[in-house]
Amino acid sequence: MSQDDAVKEESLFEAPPIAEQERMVEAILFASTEPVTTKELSARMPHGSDPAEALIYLRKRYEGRGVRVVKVGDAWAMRTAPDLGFLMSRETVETRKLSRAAIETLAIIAYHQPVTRAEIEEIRGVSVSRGTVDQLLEMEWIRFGRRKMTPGRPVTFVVTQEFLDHFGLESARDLPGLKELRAAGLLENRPPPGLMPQMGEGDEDADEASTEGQNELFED
Amino acid sequence: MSQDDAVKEESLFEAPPIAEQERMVEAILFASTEPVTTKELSARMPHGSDPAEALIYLRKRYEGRGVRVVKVGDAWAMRTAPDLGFLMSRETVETRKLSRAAIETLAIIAYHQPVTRAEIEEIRGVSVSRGTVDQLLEMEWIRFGRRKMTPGRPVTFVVTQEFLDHFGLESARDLPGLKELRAAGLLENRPPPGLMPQMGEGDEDADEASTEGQNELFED
Amino acid sequence: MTEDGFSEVDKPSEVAERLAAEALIVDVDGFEGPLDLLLTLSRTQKVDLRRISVLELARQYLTFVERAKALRLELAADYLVMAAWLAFLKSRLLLPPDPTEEGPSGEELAAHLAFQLERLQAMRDCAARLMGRDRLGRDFFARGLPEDVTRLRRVSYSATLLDLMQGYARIRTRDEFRPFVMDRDAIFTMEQALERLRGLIGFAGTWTDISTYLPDGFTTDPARRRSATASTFAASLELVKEGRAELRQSEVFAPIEMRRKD
Repeated sequence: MSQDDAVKEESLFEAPPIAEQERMVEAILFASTEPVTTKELSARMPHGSDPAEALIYLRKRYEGRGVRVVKVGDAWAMRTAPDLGFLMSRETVETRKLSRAAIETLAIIAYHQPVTRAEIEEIRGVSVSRGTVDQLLEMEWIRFGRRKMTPGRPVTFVVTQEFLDHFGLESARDLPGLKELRAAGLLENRPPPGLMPQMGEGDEDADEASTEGQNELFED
Repeated sequence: MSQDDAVKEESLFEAPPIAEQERMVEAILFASTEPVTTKELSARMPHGSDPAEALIYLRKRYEGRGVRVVKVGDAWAMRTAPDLGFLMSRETVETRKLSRAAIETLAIIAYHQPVTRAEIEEIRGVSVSRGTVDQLLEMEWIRFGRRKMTPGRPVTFVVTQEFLDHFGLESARDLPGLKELRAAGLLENRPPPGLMPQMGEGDEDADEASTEGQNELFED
Repeated sequence: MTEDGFSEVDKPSEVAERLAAEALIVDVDGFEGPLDLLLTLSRTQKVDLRRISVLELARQYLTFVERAKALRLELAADYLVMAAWLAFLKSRLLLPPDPTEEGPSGEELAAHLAFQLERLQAMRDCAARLMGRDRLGRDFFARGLPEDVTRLRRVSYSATLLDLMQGYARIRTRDEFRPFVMDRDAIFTMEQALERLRGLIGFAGTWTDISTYLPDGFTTDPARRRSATASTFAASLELVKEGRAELRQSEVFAPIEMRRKD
């Protein structure tokens, strides 16, 4: 505490008391439909504020209430409690029906991310149609991740904050069953022991190779 | 109280405890786009609920908080506390779509960085207006890079960390190549989302179609 | 007399199985590739996927393909590729291992197939669990009326990654026939590299990283560097071919080194 005070005295304006900071975080999160990062909170709150600490109090305060403070990736949001969903009018736009292929592709990206198209195809045993990836990108549930450091440097896909928000996940680590799958070795990228039919890849491979040549020309 | 009990016994299902009703009112007010009347609350809550009473508790709970329960005409709403209005100033940014010239210039910088103005013009085939570059500089999506070791030592442009953050990229190298764009369905003969079917787009379409044919030649 | 008339214990299930197989054939369009079909077939074994009999599965799949052929149904090529591979796997599993045979054993291949099926099933289960979660806009809700306190009006320009990529694609596909003048001065030809190396090789009696032979002005700019690296490498191969130099590389991606051969 005394150290905190010393820090505070150093700054020109004293940071508001933590209870006040809690009110501020509450107001900001409340007013926004989108999750707000702690960085953004810091930027909007008076100098010297500590939104992370305020969030601890705020989260506790809303425990068990009709509205909750939830973590979404590295951001925070207020959301109604799921058990009260039945009270809400369903005027909200029903999300587009996702095809089975899209749902599976989404799950594979979520559980295996960062994952390349070839890896998705290896797991599903069929080629991934353009429309599927396109749809998930447009919904902003997936985005491009870092390129793989494997030959061809293929792009990867990862899930987004919108994905986490939509499914009420704090982070991709909280995906249901993730630990069990990992323990069972089902998230490993086990290479086929030679001679396996390369399912769903077919001409895609040739494609990738030629892409690479182009990329090289483009990037620099 | 005894009268209340009598009322409850009359209804087939017992009304939820008042604390639960309070949660319900809280969730409904939070998620509603409009202020909600007690009549509407009654209609949405389980039979026998008393939203007026729940509102008294809820109002008290939010006293002095960053968010308040307020009466608007004969309806109820939740609003951020007026003294915290200064925190909301960032909420009022007006977003405008970046112009086509700016997007193209930005794309070229991202894919070809470090790149000089002359090179951008070479690629776009038209001169780049000062305004466009200034706008991108001001948005902090591009910045000056090293000077080129060519005659005249022209300045170059590169993209910034802000750019990467905005577009959800980890590095400029993760930008997809043309082949990958096509695989993701982004080079389809199809207007971008948000600019779906509109009248008077005939020309645009013809453009895209001829583009498509050229793609084939370009990529393979 | 059909054999269906005999035993009351086994036959019904067999009939059911056969009906199921018929249904599979009719529905072949409903499958998402051979792996999906294999997964569906494997369910008839009614065991944990980890204890599945791959041999039995291969038999089922091949029977399926045979029947489809008999019914003159057209199967996509990848179903036939899988059939051929399963026939190969079946023979490997049935015949005693040939010690001179290269490559993975039948058991290894079978284990990998079982792994693929288990993994696909696991992903399906995950997808179902994911979609079954409480979801934003269905089970829980965001603030319905985001507040904007009209104080500061700042104009912010936005663009999405899609805009950016579409913009780029637009330019690149429009311009492809135009020669890129700026690209040309970034090229160091193999002839130039060869000439340069021929002059320098006389001094290199010790192993030297060929990247140190890149000409001045071609080492910083990535495009120029790449061009010079490629041509220098090609030129070094040419020198080796001429018997004037030796090349070595300790491992993949390690520096390539060259020295004069006397």
